[in-house]
Amino acid sequence: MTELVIDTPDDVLLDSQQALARVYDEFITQVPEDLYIPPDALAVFLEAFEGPLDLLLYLIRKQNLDILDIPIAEITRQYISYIELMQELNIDLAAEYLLMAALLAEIKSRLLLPKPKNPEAEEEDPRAELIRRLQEYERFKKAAEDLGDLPQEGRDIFLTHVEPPVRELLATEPFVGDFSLLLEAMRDVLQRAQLQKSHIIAEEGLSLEQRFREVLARLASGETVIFYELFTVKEGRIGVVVTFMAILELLKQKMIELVQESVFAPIYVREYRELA
Amino acid sequence: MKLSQSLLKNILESAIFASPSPLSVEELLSLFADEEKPTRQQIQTLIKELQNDYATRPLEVVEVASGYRFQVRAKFSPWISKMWQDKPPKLSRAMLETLAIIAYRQPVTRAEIEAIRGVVVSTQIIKALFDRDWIVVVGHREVPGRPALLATTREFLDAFSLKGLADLPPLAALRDLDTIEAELATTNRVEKE
Amino acid sequence: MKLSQSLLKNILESAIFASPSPLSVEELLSLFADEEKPTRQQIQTLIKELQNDYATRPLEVVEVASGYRFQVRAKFSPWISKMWQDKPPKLSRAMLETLAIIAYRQPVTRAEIEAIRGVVVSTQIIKALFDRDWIVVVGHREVPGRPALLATTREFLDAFSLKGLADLPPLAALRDLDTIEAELATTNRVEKE
Repeated sequence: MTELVIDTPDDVLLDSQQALARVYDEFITQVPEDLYIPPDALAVFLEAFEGPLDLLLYLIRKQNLDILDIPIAEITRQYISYIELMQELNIDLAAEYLLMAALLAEIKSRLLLPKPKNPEAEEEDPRAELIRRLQEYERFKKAAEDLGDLPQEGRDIFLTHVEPPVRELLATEPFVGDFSLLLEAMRDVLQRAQLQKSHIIAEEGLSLEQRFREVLARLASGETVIFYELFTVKEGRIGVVVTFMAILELLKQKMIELVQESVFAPIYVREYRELA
Repeated sequence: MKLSQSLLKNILESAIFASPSPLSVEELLSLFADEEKPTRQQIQTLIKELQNDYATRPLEVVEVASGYRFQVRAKFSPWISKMWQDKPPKLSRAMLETLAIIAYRQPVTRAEIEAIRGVVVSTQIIKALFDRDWIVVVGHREVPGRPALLATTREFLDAFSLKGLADLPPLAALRDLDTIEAELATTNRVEKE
Repeated sequence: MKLSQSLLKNILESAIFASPSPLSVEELLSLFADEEKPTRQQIQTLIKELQNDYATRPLEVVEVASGYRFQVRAKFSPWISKMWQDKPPKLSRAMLETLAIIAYRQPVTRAEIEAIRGVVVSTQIIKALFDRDWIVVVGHREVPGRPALLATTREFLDAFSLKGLADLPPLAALRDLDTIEAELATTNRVEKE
């Protein structure tokens, strides 16, 4: 991580005495001194962090403090100043950052409460959970760095590509597999789609062209299908209409034909067959 | 700085090994910075030397239309071919997923596949599917750029032992795609990496 | 019929070269007919010999999680990497952190990863990891919602040249909570508003 510029060009900052931010009902008219970062850099600054734990670790490490030894009040003040400042500057802030601010404030207030005299009612130090999380996160942050330093295929390591021996069989050997492979792949896609709440898919209208192909595909193997089987009720009115239009158009183009044995008998649809 | 002949030869050898496709003299030249660049003549001489070095090895340096590559000598094919006999070529997950989406959603554009998978579909995958004759372009979507509409072929059906597209197991058995999409649309939120 | 040692070695060498993925001793054994099949011990000895043979060559035989493979020695990377116009995308910190948590904590759910990182894990990252075949779903945690349990694959180990999970760089030790509490008690007095 790059060290941030902490110069304080006062003239840039304080063209008026307007409050920059409000922290605990206290208006900040001056950007906290050791915090000042130009607004543009602030956005970059925030992007440099992987989340509130990362930002907190940075604040702690910057002061050469041990995680076990955090001066909660001071760190909380710094952290909240950052957050307020970023909000003030309309920098998009993930909800997690705000949650952490609330947590810090809570820890701070609990630390300020007088200790109960009764030692049996001893509570866990309110900082313990936060410290545990910070420590845990820091381990994995370090592990990620170690992982990133390992030689990587395609970046540091290049594999060899050697053509197999010439052999007619290889060229003609067909792929043998069954559909379960594909099905599994699709299941994975769907499973992940479920897993991933934020997947964005544009609404796709029902296209007539697509329906043509679907109807034709359905009949491609030469089978005869009962007319109503071509409709999917779930698609609602629009779906039914599109399918019907597709059938009409395909009939017109002589790509399919309808067969009915007698009046009121079921209507069958099949691929158009040229009469001999 | 000029590179020594032996370093030069080692670089050429490694490059031909590392390249997934044959390398031409031009391409080999492009690996070197201006001040270390050998001549075409030098490269050709060194490759000749390499070919001699490998004369007694199980591999050989062969020249094909697009350049040089290493190839296992034909005499080892009885053993090497077993690698392909026992198990069908393994298709990558990315390829299978792309294929599955084309099969179920055809005709479909590449952008639509990417929207469903949420990741860029590599050109290699699409090319590999074309190479196996598993997909074809059946038209173009009438939107800006006229993207190609992809669909599966009879060869695809054969490869997966399907009689027709109607044989595709209904997605509903897994879970209806449209339902999922609807759900996704509602939970859709902006997320950044 | 027994094969000569030198033919045996040539076959192993060609096979490892021709295979698109690393070959295990098992897979190498499967190339031979019953009557010519070497012992596992023989194969391992011959591969050791091969490794020695290549000691002065620009390539090396290395063992990774799924078996043996040839790779170009690192000293030639500066030239080889020029073959690819664009560098492989650098793995983002978010991706590496997610991967590290899955690797060290597997099997793990997405929520557990989020708990450690303190932020939502973007869908893009999970997808990208799936796409590289670096992670798989190995089951579901039996809690409401049955979240998928993620684990790393052999391909992940191969990509980072690791033989097994035990080869991962050691994870820093956690100081246990009791110690933390004790230390807190002593530092508490320093705390002042």
